[in-house]
This record gives sequence, structure tokens and C-alpha cells, in this order.
Amino acid sequence: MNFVTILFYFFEAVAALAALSLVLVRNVFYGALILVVCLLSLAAIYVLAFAEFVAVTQILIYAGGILVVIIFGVMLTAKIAGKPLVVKHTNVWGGTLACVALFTLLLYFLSSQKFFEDGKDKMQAADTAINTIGFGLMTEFVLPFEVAGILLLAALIGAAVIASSIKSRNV
Amino acid sequence: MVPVYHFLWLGAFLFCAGLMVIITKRNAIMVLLGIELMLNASNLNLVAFNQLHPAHLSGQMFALFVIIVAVCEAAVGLAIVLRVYQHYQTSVPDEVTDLKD
Amino acid sequence: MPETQTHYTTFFEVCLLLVVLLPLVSFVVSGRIPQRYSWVVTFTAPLFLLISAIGAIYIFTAVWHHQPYIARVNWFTIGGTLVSAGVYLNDIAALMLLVVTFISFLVHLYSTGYMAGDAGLTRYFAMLGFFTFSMLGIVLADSLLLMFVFWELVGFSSYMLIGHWTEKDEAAAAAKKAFLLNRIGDAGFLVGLMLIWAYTGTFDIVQLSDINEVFSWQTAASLCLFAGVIGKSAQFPLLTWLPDAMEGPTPVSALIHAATMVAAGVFLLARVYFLFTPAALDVIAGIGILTALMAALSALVQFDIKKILAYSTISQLGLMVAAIGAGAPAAAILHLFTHAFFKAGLFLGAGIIIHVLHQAQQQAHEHFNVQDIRNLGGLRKKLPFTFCAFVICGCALAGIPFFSGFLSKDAILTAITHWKGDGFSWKWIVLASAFIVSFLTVIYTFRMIWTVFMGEEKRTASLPVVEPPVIMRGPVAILAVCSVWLLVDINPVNFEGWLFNTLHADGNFHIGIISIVSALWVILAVSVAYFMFRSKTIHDDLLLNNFYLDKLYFKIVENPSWRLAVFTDYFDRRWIDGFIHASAYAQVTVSHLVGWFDRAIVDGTVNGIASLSRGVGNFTRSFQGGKIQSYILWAILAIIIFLIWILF
Amino acid sequence: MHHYYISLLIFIPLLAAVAGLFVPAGAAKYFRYSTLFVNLLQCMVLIAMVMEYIPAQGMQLVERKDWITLNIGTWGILKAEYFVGIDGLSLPLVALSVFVLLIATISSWTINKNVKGYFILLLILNAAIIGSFTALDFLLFYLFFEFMLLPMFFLIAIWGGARREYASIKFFLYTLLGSIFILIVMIGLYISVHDPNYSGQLVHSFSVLNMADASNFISHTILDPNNAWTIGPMNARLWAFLLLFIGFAIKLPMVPVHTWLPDAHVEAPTPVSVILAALLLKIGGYGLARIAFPIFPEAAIHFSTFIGIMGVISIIYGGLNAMASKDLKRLIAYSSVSHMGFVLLGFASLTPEGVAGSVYQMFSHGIISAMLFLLVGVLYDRTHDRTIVNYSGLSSKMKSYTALVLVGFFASMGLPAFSGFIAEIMIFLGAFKANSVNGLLHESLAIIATLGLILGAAYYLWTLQRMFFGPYDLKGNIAHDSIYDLTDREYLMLVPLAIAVLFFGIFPQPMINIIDPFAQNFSEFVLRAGKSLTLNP
Repeated sequence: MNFVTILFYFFEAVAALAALSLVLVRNVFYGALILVVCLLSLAAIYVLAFAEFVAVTQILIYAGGILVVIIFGVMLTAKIAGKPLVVKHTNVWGGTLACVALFTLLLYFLSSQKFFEDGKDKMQAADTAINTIGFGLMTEFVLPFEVAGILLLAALIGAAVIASSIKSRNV
Repeated sequence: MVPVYHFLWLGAFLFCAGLMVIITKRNAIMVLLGIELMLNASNLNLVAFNQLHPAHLSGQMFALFVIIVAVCEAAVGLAIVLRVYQHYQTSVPDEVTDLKD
Repeated sequence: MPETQTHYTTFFEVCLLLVVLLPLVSFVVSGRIPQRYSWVVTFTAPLFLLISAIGAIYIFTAVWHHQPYIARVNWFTIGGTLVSAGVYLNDIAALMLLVVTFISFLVHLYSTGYMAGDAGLTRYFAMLGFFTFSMLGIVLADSLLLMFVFWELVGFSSYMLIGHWTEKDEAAAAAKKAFLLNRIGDAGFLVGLMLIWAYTGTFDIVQLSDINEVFSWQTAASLCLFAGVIGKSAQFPLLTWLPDAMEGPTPVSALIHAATMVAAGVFLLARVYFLFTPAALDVIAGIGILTALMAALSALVQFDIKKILAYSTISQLGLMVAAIGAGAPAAAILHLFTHAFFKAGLFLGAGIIIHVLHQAQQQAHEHFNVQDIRNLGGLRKKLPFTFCAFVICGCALAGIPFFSGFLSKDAILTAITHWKGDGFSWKWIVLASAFIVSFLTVIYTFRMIWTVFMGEEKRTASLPVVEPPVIMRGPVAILAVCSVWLLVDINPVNFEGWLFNTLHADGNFHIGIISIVSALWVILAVSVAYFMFRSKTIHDDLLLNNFYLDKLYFKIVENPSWRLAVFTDYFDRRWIDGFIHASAYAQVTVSHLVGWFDRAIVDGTVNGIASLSRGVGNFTRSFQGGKIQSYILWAILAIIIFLIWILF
Repeated sequence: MHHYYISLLIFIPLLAAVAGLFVPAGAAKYFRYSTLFVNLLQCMVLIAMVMEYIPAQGMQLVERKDWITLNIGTWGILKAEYFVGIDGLSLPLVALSVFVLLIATISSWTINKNVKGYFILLLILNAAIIGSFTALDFLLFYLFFEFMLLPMFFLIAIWGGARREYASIKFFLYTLLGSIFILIVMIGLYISVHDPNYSGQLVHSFSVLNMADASNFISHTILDPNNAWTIGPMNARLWAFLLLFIGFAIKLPMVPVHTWLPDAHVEAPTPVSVILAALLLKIGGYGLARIAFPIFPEAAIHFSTFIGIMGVISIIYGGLNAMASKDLKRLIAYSSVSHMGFVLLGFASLTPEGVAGSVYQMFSHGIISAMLFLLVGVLYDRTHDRTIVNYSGLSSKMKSYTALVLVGFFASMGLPAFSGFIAEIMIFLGAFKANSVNGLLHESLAIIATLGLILGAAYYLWTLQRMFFGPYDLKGNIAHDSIYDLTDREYLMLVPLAIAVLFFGIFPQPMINIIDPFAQNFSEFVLRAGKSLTLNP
């Protein structure tokens, strides 16, 4: 057990706990913050798994982008209602049952299936990961990359249109 | 090094937690949060499996595209949530029952 | 019968038709005359009857001592057998025809005075006419069935006339009683008719008389006919109606309940005498003499003058019936004939007393029961004519020599003496009883006349009593004249005169010793009565109430049948209807059960299936609740199930 | 030669009823006069029919048309006909019906409630009654029989007195029960009888005349006289007769199935009571003579003592009950029970006298009971009270009424010169003679039945004494000014009846000429046919 392993376990635990508290928490704003915690710990895990690019993207886009947008959304809806956005739970027992059952199933399969030969289940660091990714993006994955870009653009414009049309309609 | 099963267990847990959030929370934003969590759970798996074969990039690439799609989804989703909120004065998805039979 | 056809002319037949139909015409005319012209009736009705009576005299002379006149028309067929309606006019019938029309005429005449001013005058004369017609029907009928028809019709007219004063409760009750008791007798008569029909196949009297051999059940048949007589002639045990019938107007009592209708029984017995077997005749003699004795005893103690006469009538009828039983219809008819006159005379005389006292009462505004002899006395001074007539008729009733009653009673006593035979038997008791009856007759007649006419005036002293108009006195006078011996024969001690000898072909029936004994017996009775009962009145509840027969009948017949009626009513409501209701309730209960089964089980199943499918529908519909999260939940669950199903 | 007299009698009222449907309900006068017109028309047809009638000829003026012919494969052919005719049994009853219905129409003049419905129902009832008395096809008879029930039910239930629902339902249930029994037998007969006119094929016939011939029964069917089935302790034919007997006895009515009658009478309006007593009761007797006796002669002989005893029980029981009745109408209803007992006794004797007497009794009781119920109606119209003890001394205020009551009462108690006497004497003679002629009834039955005469006198005279004689007095809530004598309309309906009662009592021969051939044939046929059939128990 080295330091890296301890870190790994730590972040694993943080992510799991954050996810659990997200389930339990009732304030949307807190939920968003908890999610940030969870995403950041995931990013840490990515780092520990030698996927630095993904980790960076995770932090930038998720923690920096999506979460900000979400928090804005929370604030906007909470502002209109004029009170802290506290949610109620529904389908508690059904949801619990389904999720626990699913989780049990997943665990069962994960433990019963052997995905790897013995000893090959360890992560290895790639040498030039970021380089490779960069090349990959520009070569092999260039078409999906561009399409993703266009998608992103379209989504953002669409989002802006949807959100803004409220005002034009209201005025 | 950390065994890959840990990733898978964590991924499974996060997925289930996200699912739980989606199912139980009576708020659209929370549902979006749950979705994000589930997407992340899948990302975690993609990354984990990719790292078993460092020579390949497909897993990481997929994870990246997932993140992109998540962005789109979050943006459009939030826009819709706002719009719905404006229209129905609620962000509780159950109360928007215009599609009910 | 060839002689029949030659002897009787068309004029005779027209006369007969007139005699029979004029009373009916009188009935119709009287019934149709409006109330305000009711005085017309008092002329028309006696006029019709006068013509009828004159016709009857002619017919009597034509028929008397000749072959019977027979004429018939087809009436109707019963099961292929023709029943004819016709006339069979023999000597007895001719005699009765005469008596009926003659007395009826007198009573009509008398009634114009007696009933003057009565509200129901037209009805009274109508029914009187109808009665006369029905009575003539009995007299002339050639078949037992036709006789039964008129037999019932005289009962009906008697009912109407007894109940003439409808507002009197007693009159209505008496009328009902008379008809009912008659009806009981008639039921017996009807059974007799059935027996005769079943065993001989004919009702015709002539045909029946031609049957020589005894048919089966003949005794029963003749006794059943006698039951009719018991009802009509007020014999034991149905004698109680006649005293009550005195509630009717007095002329009615004279005509119907003394002279004619009650005598119809005796007439019937004489008419169909050939039907009676010796056994039946013995029964008839026994009942007749028993009735005579009972009624004579009851007559001794009555206070109502009309009731005395009524009991006396019953007693005399009993004697006549006994005479028939003793095998002497001729003697019975002779007594019937004489009795009709003197008893009608007595009744009309009593009617005069009642009438004039009533009128006097109305003038003096005094009220007491004028029929109660205890209130009367000494009327001979105020009503000398009535007194004379009453005494003459009374002597006839008592059987004093030189009066008609003596002769006819003599005939009966002779008949019983002949009948009793030589050896000692129960028939001696009959003879002894007959003598006792004639003794008692003298006593009660004496008591009645003495109390009413002799002695001091009692409550009538202050009343302005005057003799009634001549229209009322005339009939009484005629009847009194007809009560002397000359009616029967020139010889005042031998009853075998023109009348008896015609009826009785044997001849040499008379026994001189009986006349002498009878005369002495009567004189003894008069002296006993004079010395013992002149001033005394006997009071005896048993006899006054006629041996409590009424109470007995009430106890053993009327009350039980009333209870039975009430019981049947109860049975109907409680049990038959109860059963119907119970079954209805049972049906309703079953229906409820079935209904419950329908609702709970049959409908329940259907509804259950429906609600199951609705539940399923709602359940599946709940997936389409527009709740995204639910959709997801179910999708997840489905996936889990799918996974489990696929992977295990 | 075609005659349509009977069809005219049946269909004139039906057509008038249909025509009446199209007339607005407000035209009360139209309905009254049109019904009266129909009745008068029927009277004319009846007179023509009587002129045409030949007493000695038996069944005549027959009309016969195919009505239903239905091929039902191996079950043969169902054949029902429109088959009507009259003989010495039906002619008196048809004549009675026409006469009484005319009187009932006059008596219905005072009906003011829903005149249209009332008179249309009356016309339908009219057709059904005449149809029942003339039908010779069992199915047709049954149709008319049932057809009578409904108008009667509504006439009681709508125009009746206080307890009309109870009475009408009781009436309906009783007669329906009877109808069911008759229906059962009708089906059994239909299965067992074939029409002899069709030799090649099996044609089931409903004709009563075919059914009365033992040779028309199909061998080994349920009611085959030679091989009838045995059901329980008895032969099926005995059962069938018993069922028919009960069915018609309910209608008659016979004790103990009579309790519908007093209630129905008490609650029904006067004209309906008249029709009920005068006509509907006669269907019972008519059905016995037309259907039960000729079709099952051996059973009729077998049960004759039973029928006679039931008749005597009815006579006595009805009389006793009449005596205990407090309601005048109920009293007369029970007297009907008593009088119809005579009909049973007469038929049971199977002697010409008894049978003729029974038919005569039906006819005469029809007239007398019509008169009695009209008389009660007269009083009820005035005071709306029928309690006997509430009246006293009416004779002083209502002279003509009392006179007619006397006629009615004395006619009903069988006084000679009234038609009831002729009928009853014939029944008595027949019933008494039966034992010595054909050995059927014991003499004692006739003797016991004479008690009925005494009882009849008792209850009528007692009623007269209580209501009409004695001092004038009214009790209860009867207004004194409501008592007045007969009106002209009441004379118009009562006097013809009184005249008829007298006429048929004094001159019975015209009617007996009609009845007697039938009575002779009937008794002779039933005895001969019944004795020729062996009865295997």
C-alpha cells in the first residue's frame, strides 16, 4: 500500500460518499456543490489512472462549465420562487429497490466475470498520453471531433434561444 | 497499482446513485445532476478499460465525447428547465403532466 | 180421459184462467200504480178478487163430483225429459180454489178498511195479489216441481207481507225467520223431489198416482215431502216462525197464517197422499199430534191475542196433519175447510179489536199494547158486533156442537179412532192426545173470549171505541156465518155431508158414539174453563216461550252456524290467504336471496373481473402518469427483470 | 257457406280499440259512445247469429283458417289454427257476454279517470272474452284466455278501490298460476296429438276437437290414452286433468283457491266487478266443459267424486263465508263462490240434467251476479261505503232500489220464477240421479248441497233485515243527503237484467233448447269415451 493507493482509495471514498450524499441531500444548491466534489474526486481518480487529459477536461468542462451553468440554473429558479430550492423525494422505495437491485446485480456480475487474465488487470501509464491524444484528435478522430464541435455550438445556440425566447415572448 | 475492479465498483455505485437521484428527486435540476453523475460513472468505466491498454485511445476519446455531449445536454436541459419553470411555475417534472394519457 | 175433454168447455177454461190470473193482474196493477194514486188500489184489488172468487164458484160447481180437469203446457225439458206446467183440478183442488179466492177476497175487502192510509198500500195489495196467485198455483199445480215453485213463492209473499211494516225491527226479524224456517223445510221438499225424480223419473202427480208398486226410497221421499209440510204448516220442529209471523198486518195473518198458506201443507199431504207409505204416515201422525199438543199448551198461557190464535192455528194444523197420518185425508181437508173460515173470522175479529183500539188510542193519545189481553176486557158492550162474530167463530174453533168446527173435529177424532185399531198400541196415545188437544182448545178459546169481552173494562175504559166501518164488519160477518154447521151438512151431528162424502168415497165412516163423546167432552171442557179459568190467568214461562224451542235452535243451530261462518272467514283470511301470503313472502325471500346471489356472486364476478381489469388498467395507466421519473423507475425495474431473466 | 258472425263479434271491439288509440284522450264522449255503439253492433250480430243457429246441429258457424304452420323438422309440423265455432255450451255464454258487456258499458258511464284507457281496455277485454268462449283451437283459446288477464289487471289496478294494488296482484298471480298449469297441459297435449287429416306427415294439432278423440293420440307419447306415462303415483293423463282442473278451478273459483275473488271484487270498480263475476268466472266452467272433460274423459270419471265434493265444499264454504262478510260486495263475491260450486257439482254428475243445469247456472249466475254487483255499485256511488252495518231501513228512502235488490237477492237465493232456480233444480236432480244412472256421485252430495240454499237464504235475508228494513238510520260517515233513489241510467241497466232473470226463470225452454243437445251429447260422450279407455294406474 503506497501513497498513491491511499490517495486512490481516499478519492474513491470521497466520490462514493459524495454520490451517496447527493442521493440524500434535499437542497438543490448543496446538491450541485456535492456534485462538484464528486466530479473533482473523479478527476483525481483519472489522474491517478494516468488519464491526465480526461482529468483536465473533466475539471474544466464539468467543474468549470457545466456546474456553473447548473448553479446558475439553480439560482435562477430559486430566485423566481423566492425561497431555498428544497426538493421532495418521490418513488423512494421503488427507487431504492431498483437501484439496490441493480447495484447488487452489477456487483454480482463484476465479481463473477473475469474480464482479464491474472496480473493484467493493472493500469499502466502511457508514455506520451497527451501527445497521443492530440494526434489522435487531429487524425484518427478528427471527424467526430469536428462533429462534436458543431454539436456543441448548436446546443449552445439552441440553449440560448430556448432560454432567451422567454423574454421576447414576455415582452 | 490500483486494481481495475475498484473503478468498476465505483462506477457501478455512482451509476446507481445517479439513477437513484433521477428517480427520487422531485426537481428537474436535481435530475440533471443525477444524469451527470451517471454519465460520469460511465466515463469512469471507459477510462478504466482504456488504461488497461494504454496503446489505444478509443476509451479516452469516448470519454471526451461523452463529456462534450454532457455539456450539450446540460446546456439544453437547463434551458428547458428554465423554460418549463417560466411556463409552469414549477421545476417539478411530475407536475408537468401535459403528456399524461 | 175422454170425459175430461167433453165435460169442460172453453168457457170453463177461460174462467179458470181468469181465476188464476186475476190475482196476478192485481199484483201487477197494484205494483205499477204510483204512490199518490194508491187509493185506486183499494178498488181494483178487491174487484179483481171478487171476479176471481165468482169464477172460482163456477169452477167449483163444474169440477165438483166430476172427473178431474187436466191441462198442461210444456214448461221445460230436464235432460231430455219434459217437465210440464199444468193444471190438475180435482175435487180437493177445486175446494181449495174456492176457499183461497173467497177468503182472499174477503181479506182484500177487509184490508181496504184495515190498511187505509198505510204508506205501503200499493205494495201491500200487490203482495196480497201475488200471494193469492201463488197459492192458487199450489192448489192447481199438476206436478210436484210446479207445486214446489209456488210453494216457495208463497213463502216469498209471506216474507214480504210479514215484513210489510219494514221500519219495525221485529217485523223484519220475523219475516226472515219465517222464510228461513220455511226454506229449511223446502230443502227437505227438494230432496224429496230429487228422490222422486231419481226413482220414478216424473213429477207429474197423475203419473205418480198411477205407479202402483212401491219404489225404492219411497218412505224417505215421502218423509222429505213432509219436511216441506213441516216448514210450511209450522209443524214440530219448525213451528216457531208462525207465532212470530204475527208481526205482519192482521188480515195477512188471517189469510196466510191461518186460512190458506199454512194449510197448503195439509193440502199437499192430501194431494199426494198415495205416495206415503204406512211407515211415513205413522211418523206424520206422531209429529202432527205432538205439534197439536205443544201448540195447544202454549196457547193456554199467551197474552198476545194474535199469538193465542197463532198457536191455536198450529194446534189445529197439527190435528189435520195427524188426521192425514191416521189415513184420513178427507177428514183433514174437511177440518182445513172449516178451519179456514172460523180462524180467518177470529183473526179478522182480532184485527177489528186491534184496529179500533189503535184508532181510539190515537184519538185519546194513550198508548198501551192493544194486543195484550191483560189490557183488555169487557169489550162486549163497545163492540157488540165483533163480540158476536168472535164468539161464533170461537165456538167453531172450540168444537161446540152446531158449529162447523165440531163436525170437522169429529171427523178427525173418528179417523183416529178407526186408525188406532183394536189392540192397544202407541196409537192410543195419539187418540188420547187428540182428545186432550180438543179439551185444551176449548179452554184457551174460552179464556181468550172471556178475558177480552167479559168482565170489566180495563185500560180500554176511557177510550172512545166504536165499531169499524161496514167494509170491515162485512167480511167478518160472512166468515162467522160460514162457521156454523150448515156449511158442512144439514145434520148438525154428522159430518158426512156433501163435502166429506165427495172427498171420501167409502161412506159409512161416521161413528155416532164419537160425536156424543166429543160433545160431552166439549161441554165438560167449557164448564171446567168457566169455573177454573174465568178469572185466573196462568203464567208459565216454559209454555209462554213455546218450550224454549227458539232458544234451543239458537243454541244448537244458529249459534254454531254463525260460529262456523266466522271460523270460515277466519280460515280464509288466516290460513288460505295466510298461505298465499306466506308463499308470496317465501317467494320474495327467495327473490331477495337470488338477487343477493346475482349482485354478490354473479355481478360480483363480473364486477370483480371488471375491477381487476380496471386495476390492471389503472396500474398500467399509472406507468403513463406523465411522471418521467416513474417511467424511468419502471424501465429500470424492467431492465432488472430482463437482466435476471436473461442472465440466470 | 261462409259465416263471419263470430269473427265479427271478436274483431269489432278490437278494431274499435285500435281506432280509439288515434283519438285524443280528451274526447271522453267519443269513447263512451263508441263503446256503446260497438256493444249494440255486437247485439245485432248476436241476434243474427241466434237466428242462424240450429240447436240440434252441434258445433256450427265454424270458421277455420290456418294461422301458424311451422315445420320443425323431425319434430313434425306445428299447426295452430284460427278455429272458432259455437255450440250449446258457448252460445249461452257468448249471448251472456254480449248482454253483460253492454250493461257494463252503460254502467261505466260514471268513470271519469282516464276515460280513453278505460274504454280501450274494456274493448280489448270484450274481444278476449268472446274469443275465449268461441275458440276451438287450444292455442287460440289460451291466447284469448291470457289476453283477458292484462286488461283485467289494469282495470282493477288503476280504477280500483283503496287496496287495488294488493287485489290486482293477487288476482294476477292466482290466475297466472292457473294459466301456467293449463299451459303445461297444453304443451303435453300438443306433443301427444296429431292431426288425422294429414296422413303422410306428422302434423301436431292444437284443435280441441282432435284432442278429444282418443285415436288421434300418437302412440307412446306422454298423454297417449293407451300407453300414458306414469308420473309418481298416477297416470300422466290423470295429472294432466288435475292440472287443467286446478287451472280452471282457480278461475271458477273453487274453494280453497278462491281468495282472489273477494279481494278483486271488493277493489274493482263496479263495471269491472260485473264483468269479473258475470263473465270471467264462467271461463272456468267453460274450460272444464270444453277442454278438461272431453279430452280426459276417463280422468273426469275417475275424479268425479272429488270434483263433486269440491263443488259441495264450495257451496257450503262460500255460503258460510258470505254470512260472515261485513262488506256487501264481499258478501256477493262469496255468494258467487257458492253458486259456482253448483257448476262443479253439475258437471261432475255427468248426467244430462246436471250438465244442462251447470250451463244454465253459468248463464243465470252471469245475469244475477251482474245485477247484484250493479246494485252494490249504485249504493257505493252514492255513499262510498259498503259496510252492511252502516245502513238500516233503506227501504223507506230508496223504494225502487229496494225492489230491485229484492229481485236480485231472491233470484240469487234460487227462488222459483228466477233463472237461478231452474239451474239449481236441474243440478240437484242431475247430481242426485247420477249414482243410479251412471254410478258417479253419491246421493248425499246433492242432499248436502241443499244446505247451500238454506245458507243463501240466511245471508241474503239477514242482509235485507239489517240494511233495508228496520228504522231508517245511517252510521259511519255517510251523508244523509247522499241517499236518493235510482236514476234513469241505473234503471236502464238494472231493469233489463231483472227482466232477463225473470224471463229465463219462467220460460227456460228457449235456452234449454240450445243447451240440452249439448248436455246430452256431452254427458253421453264423456261417459262412453271415458269408460272405453282403460285406466292403468
